[in-house]
Amino acid sequence: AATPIKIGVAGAHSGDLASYGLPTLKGAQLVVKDVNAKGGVKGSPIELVLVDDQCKPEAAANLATKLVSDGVKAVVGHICSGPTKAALPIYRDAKIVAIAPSATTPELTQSGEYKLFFRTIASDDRQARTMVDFILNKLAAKKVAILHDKGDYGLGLANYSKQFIEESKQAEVVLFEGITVGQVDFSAVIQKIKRSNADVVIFGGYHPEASKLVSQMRKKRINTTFVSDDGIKDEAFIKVAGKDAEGVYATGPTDTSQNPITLEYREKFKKLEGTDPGSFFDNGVAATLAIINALEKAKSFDAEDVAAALRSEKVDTPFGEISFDEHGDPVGIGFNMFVVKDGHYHTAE
Amino acid sequence: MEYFLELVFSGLTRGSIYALIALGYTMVYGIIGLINFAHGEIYMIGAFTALIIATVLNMYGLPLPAILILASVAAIIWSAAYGFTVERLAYRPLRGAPRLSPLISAIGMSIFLQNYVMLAQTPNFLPFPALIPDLPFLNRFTSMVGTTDLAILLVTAIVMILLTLMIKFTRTGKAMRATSQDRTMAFLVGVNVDTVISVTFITGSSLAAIGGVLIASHIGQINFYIGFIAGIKAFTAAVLGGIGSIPGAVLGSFVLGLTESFATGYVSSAYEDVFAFSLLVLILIFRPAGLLGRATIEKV
Amino acid sequence: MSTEPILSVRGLTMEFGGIRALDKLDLQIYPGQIAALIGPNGAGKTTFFNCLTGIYMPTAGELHLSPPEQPGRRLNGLKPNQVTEAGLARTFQNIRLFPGMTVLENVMIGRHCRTKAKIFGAILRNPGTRKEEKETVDISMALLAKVGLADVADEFARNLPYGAQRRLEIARALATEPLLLLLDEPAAGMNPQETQNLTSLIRNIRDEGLSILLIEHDMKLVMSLSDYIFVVDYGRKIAEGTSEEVRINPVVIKAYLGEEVEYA
Amino acid sequence: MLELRQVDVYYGNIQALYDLSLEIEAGEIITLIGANGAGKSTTLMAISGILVPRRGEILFKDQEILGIAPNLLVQMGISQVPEGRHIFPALTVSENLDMGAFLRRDKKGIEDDRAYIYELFPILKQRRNQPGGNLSGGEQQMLAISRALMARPQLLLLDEPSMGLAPLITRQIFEIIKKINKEQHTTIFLVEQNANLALQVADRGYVLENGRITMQDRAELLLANPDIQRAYLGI
Amino acid sequence: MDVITLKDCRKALIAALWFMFLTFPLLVIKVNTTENLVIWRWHNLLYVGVAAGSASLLTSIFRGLHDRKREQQRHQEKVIHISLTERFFSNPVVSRPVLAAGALFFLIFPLLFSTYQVNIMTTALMYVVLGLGLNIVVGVAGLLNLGYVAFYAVGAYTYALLNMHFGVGFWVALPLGGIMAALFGILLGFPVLRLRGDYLAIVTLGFGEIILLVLKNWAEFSQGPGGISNISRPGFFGMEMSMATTLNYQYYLTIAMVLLTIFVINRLQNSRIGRALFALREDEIACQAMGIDKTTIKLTAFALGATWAGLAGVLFAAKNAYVNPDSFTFLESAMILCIVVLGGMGSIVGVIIGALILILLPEYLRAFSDYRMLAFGALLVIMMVFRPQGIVANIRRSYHKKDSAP
Ligand SMILES: Nc1ncnc2c1ncn2[C@@H]1O[C@H](COP(=O)(O)OP(=O)(O)OP(=O)(O)O)[C@@H](O)[C@H]1O
Ligand SMILES: Nc1ncnc2c1ncn2[C@@H]1O[C@H](COP(=O)(O)OP(=O)(O)OP(=O)(O)O)[C@@H](O)[C@H]1O
Ligand SMILES: [Mg+2]
Ligand SMILES: [Mg+2]
Repeated sequence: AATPIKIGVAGAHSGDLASYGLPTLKGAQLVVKDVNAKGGVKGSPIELVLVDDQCKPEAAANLATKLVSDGVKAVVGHICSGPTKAALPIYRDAKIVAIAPSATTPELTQSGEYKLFFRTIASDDRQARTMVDFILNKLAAKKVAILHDKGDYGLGLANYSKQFIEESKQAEVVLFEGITVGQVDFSAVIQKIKRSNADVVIFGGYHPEASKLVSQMRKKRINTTFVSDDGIKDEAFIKVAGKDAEGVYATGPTDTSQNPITLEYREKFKKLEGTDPGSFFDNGVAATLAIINALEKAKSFDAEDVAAALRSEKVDTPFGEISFDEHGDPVGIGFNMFVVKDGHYHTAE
Repeated sequence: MEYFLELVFSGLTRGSIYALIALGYTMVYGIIGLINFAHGEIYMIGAFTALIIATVLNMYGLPLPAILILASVAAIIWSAAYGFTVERLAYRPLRGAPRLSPLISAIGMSIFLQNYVMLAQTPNFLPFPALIPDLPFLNRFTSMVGTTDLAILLVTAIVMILLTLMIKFTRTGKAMRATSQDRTMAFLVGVNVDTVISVTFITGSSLAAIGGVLIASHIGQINFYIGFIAGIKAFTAAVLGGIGSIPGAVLGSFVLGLTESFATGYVSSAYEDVFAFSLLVLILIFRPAGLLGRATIEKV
Repeated sequence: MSTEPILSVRGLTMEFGGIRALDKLDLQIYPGQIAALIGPNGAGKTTFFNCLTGIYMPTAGELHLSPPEQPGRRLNGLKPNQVTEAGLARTFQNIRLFPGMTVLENVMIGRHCRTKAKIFGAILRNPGTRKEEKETVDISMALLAKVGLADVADEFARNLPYGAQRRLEIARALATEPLLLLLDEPAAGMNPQETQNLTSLIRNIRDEGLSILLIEHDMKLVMSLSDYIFVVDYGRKIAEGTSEEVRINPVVIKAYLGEEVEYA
Repeated sequence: MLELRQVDVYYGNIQALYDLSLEIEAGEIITLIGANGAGKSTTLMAISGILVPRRGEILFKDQEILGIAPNLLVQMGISQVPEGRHIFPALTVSENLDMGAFLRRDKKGIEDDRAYIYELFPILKQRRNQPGGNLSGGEQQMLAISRALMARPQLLLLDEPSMGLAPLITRQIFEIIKKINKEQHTTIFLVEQNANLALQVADRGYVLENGRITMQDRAELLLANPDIQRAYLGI
Repeated sequence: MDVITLKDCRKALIAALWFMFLTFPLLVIKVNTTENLVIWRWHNLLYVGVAAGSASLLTSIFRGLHDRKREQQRHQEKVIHISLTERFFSNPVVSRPVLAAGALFFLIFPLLFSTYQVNIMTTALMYVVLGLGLNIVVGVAGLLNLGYVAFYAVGAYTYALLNMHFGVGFWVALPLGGIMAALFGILLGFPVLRLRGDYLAIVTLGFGEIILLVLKNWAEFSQGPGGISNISRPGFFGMEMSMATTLNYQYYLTIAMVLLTIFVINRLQNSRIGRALFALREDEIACQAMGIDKTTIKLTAFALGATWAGLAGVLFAAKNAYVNPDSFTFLESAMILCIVVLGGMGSIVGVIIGALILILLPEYLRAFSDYRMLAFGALLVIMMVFRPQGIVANIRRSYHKKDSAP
């Protein structure tokens, strides 16, 4: 048989952040299973090399060299931005294409340092732009409180949001606070929100903190509109927050849940695991599909060629047909605002 | 003024949450001088047990108060059993070992229990049912203090008083104090040291379980990692109050909770932990044994 | 003795909360003397040592040490380590060795304040440091030989029997090159035979030019060794004098010795 | 009352007692004398169950007690005043005494005994609310002895009770030992450096050398023995 | 004496039943409250019972054999029992070739293994430096420090920031990182001088958290949680190097660092300063009474320990070319502490072995993916229970015999 083509899958697969890394891993495995069933890429089967960086930069750097020495042709990953930053120089030097499903820091692509890096998720600034436009234009917010979880992702979003709001001069940022992840009680910060008289709260971060915040706000009868990011656009958020989730806004890729590819893979996942896939599942599937498509279409497996193919060839993914711009950011993944209604996310008008 | 009061209540809530966990820390430390890093995990296990039992009972359609009581009792039983077992397996064989060895054993236990629960259940956050019903008469004050906050405050106060009385006046309490000061001598006056230590772990773990149920109801969600973060803060509070002292643990927790609350309210929550730990350092500089801790008597 | 006292204490008072452990104590010790401090349990003897050596901060009083080259050095307010450097060394009533270190190392620690190797010296091990290190070992071994512990030099201090631990404490204190050696119940826990050996050891030390102040309840040892005796009770000096004078002093007999004393 | 048969005790891999046998009749005072490090304290710790002999038998009132937990031995009537006093430093003097009576339930009796002890050692009464750790060495020794008496033991093990005590008090302690032996019929096992005094109050004595019993006899004969005089009495 | 007695069997049965009870809610019932699902996994009960029972039996057998061996030894009269490690190190005929083989192995390591292996070995070696540094504070001076990683962070950020703003190179930054960390060590040392034991532990833990929070929140200074990327790798006379060469170079650099650390710490431990540190651990009051200035010696301990963390930090920043606050969490401090204690407090060889085991083991346990951390936690407990003094118990040097030898 032909020697398999190796593709690395890197991310948090164990530990407390596993819930962000495992969906991508499962997505990649499902895609590869299909591809291999159809005969692989250019006649060679795909073999996944899984590495678990637990979202730790130093582990990511070590594991990147592992992937390099294992001879992978491309990497799907990493999940968190920090590890991605730590690993990218290694992939660059070793000439390997990396495509991240969920690393959103703008500078990864915009710095122009990493020509072989791509991602299937919008960068923070685009997301913040969507959020800010929505609250200014649709919600007509005048006073905005911005919270973040002090993390790379949350803080990045919060900073861009603040910047955009201030530039727009249509509203005022009345509060800018970092909260502590894992804290048992947020009532002090909630009192502060109340006192700031904000009409909208923007939160940059992930769903566990978001649901705690929302629940505790609602318990204290504070009904300020809550707007957050892709990190909470996850059914898990609604399930944990329950009825308090109603009316919460979250940005996310344009709703493609009726897209046949999305349906197909979600169905497969559900059959396999018995639950709905978590966040970034679609992104992971998209990244894997994109890289396999590029390998198929590229002149050779050389990184330059694969990268060129990623840029030029359109590919069908759960987000519809996408390709990548010269920086490596996705073209075709639209961004929308969603709102929780009756226990589900719906596109907000 | 109203804002100030709101912050006070928020600090008290947070403080009593810390206190419920800190009490167990302080008891175990008091008796065997061990920073029981696995204590946070016992609290987490209490919360999980309550969640599991409550969910099962809910399927059988029991009324809410019955579920609350049964789930709490189950949480106490199993947390106590875990606390007991952890001591037997990981700490008892290490009596008389170099001082830091049990600490490493405790860290290992903490890692083990976290991963055990993660693998046995799920790494994801699970919503915790609202076991404590909202009391209507509190509605007017909800902006300051909700039902769960009140429940936590009350339970903390009761537990502290009962424990203090127990340690001061009961035989078990005396045996605990003697054991903590000189284990050999405690044996020589007829104290069953092994039993006393087990009782201490069981009591501390039961408190953690109560904490687990209350706190999880308050936060509304749990995962396998909640014990670790809460545990570190609770331990800080115990030290602040004077480790080994029961009222100290509670006082330390309130001081810590209030500091964090005011730091968030008047400065910024970004640095709340910086304030908390700076306060700790400051207090320890002036009172090296904590707020209520008695300076170790060193007569030469 | 007409020379300057090597140690002079005036009006020393120490209070713990309500308890007055020392009450305006005065005392002088002259060079080359073996002086003893005796008194009932809880009279304040150990407290006196603790005040002298900077472990407690006395409530009132003046403490002066007079080394030949620097007469009248005030000890008040010095930290324990500075007191030791100034020339006062002590042993402890409840033995305080470094139990996890070897016997030799215990004595070598005593040399700390008389040596100077710094971090870089230690790393580079220049000739100066090496010489100093060798001296430290030699002096320490010599001291161990003197107290009869040379053959257990590599034993952990904690494994020594009680009496040997007491002798090790003396060797360790001697290593700091004191002018005045303070011994707190050196014979406690020793049998008469061992006490006799201790007696000659202490005498030898004095003969080498040190002054000694000792606390002891073993009257045989006190009476046979001391040139001068101070008796305290309730923190106050109730008598002083030579052993002959003290022994027959009715106040001392009543407070401390009891009737029917017959000590050689 | 108590019998040790061919007991070997080790610390880790170091042997401290060799083939040690001794016995005490009820109501007797016996003393064990020996140089530093001979193994006297080790013997007491083995009887109290803190150290478990690797070989041999220990019988208390004809019952095998080897391996029984120390607290149960206290319940059976064995109390010890350990070497180094072991006062509970943060408990007050009065609480230390309470701990001595930990297994007793007769409130009245406890109070009587406490009063009796305060009579014996008035200084302890003065200091009753002070933490034990602050006491002077001699005061602690008095407290340690008192604490053991509070248990009303049948067999009292005393490890160097006179250490650090003023001559007056030392004599007083030995009076008390004789007294409780007479009045309360407490059997006493006395380990003492002050062999002279010890042999004066004891009925019989054992001599321990390097972990082995080398001699045993009636106390007055030992007192008169020239070898003993030279080695242990300093005459 | 039978290998298994009836008593052992009963004990095993009780253990089995107890653990079945203990694990019942968590292992048997799996709830998914988001889906309102309850799954019963009765088979787990069986596994737990069997596992607990056999574990109990095995310990009984093990203990029985151990006792029997001891019994036999006693009859053979005085077999002086010296631990294996002690025997190993006291006998140069055995230890020298083994040590030489070890040295050779490390020297040619990059020739034998893939770059990935080299890379994780480099990481492990960095932890050796960290472990040895912490060992000065915890193992030698007895000051429990739970925030050691703060100094590591200081070193790493010193290099990262200097490199980012001023283009300072690795070799210049290396000593600067050490010095900065030492200063922070003293800074931490001052307020905690009066604290004892575990009070110290919690303050140092707090100090670690404060440094971490400042790094996270003070973005103008530290670039916040995003971290600093593109830090220059260590240069070698300005040569251009390929990826693999760079990694190998870093490996040898780290080896050199480890050797330097061992050399310095070994000399320090056996010096006047080292003895004073040991004495501090043993008895603070007696230490002062011997004329040792407690303040100076404590600060020295903190500064010395911190220096090595700072140096390791610079090395870390250079190796990863990227730093962010996530690398400096409390767990990292705990890990380094585990290295020190597991290896054997105060023992250099022990710390080296401890670091290699604790850092390499999780890497190789990756095969067990999910069970990796579970096994790791259990291992820490088991190791401590069976060998509380650590893998290599500390052996104190004998001064005079050596000096009297020719
Ligand atoms: N740190 C302290 N706090 C409170 N009281 C103290 C302290 N140190 C000593 N005392 C009290 O001061 C008195 C004198 O104690 P000290 O230890 O000096 O007696 P001493 O003369 O050495 O007696 P002994 O011969 O029994 O050792 C005692 O009554 C003791 O209780
Ligand atoms: N914990 C220990 N570890 C190792 N050896 C010990 C230990 N305790 C005592 N030993 C040794 O056991 C022997 C007997 O000690 P023990 O304390 O019983 O002597 P002793 O007769 O009571 O002496 P002393 O008169 O000094 O109290 C001594 O050689 C001592 O060094
Ligand atoms: Mg005294
Ligand atoms: Mg003894």
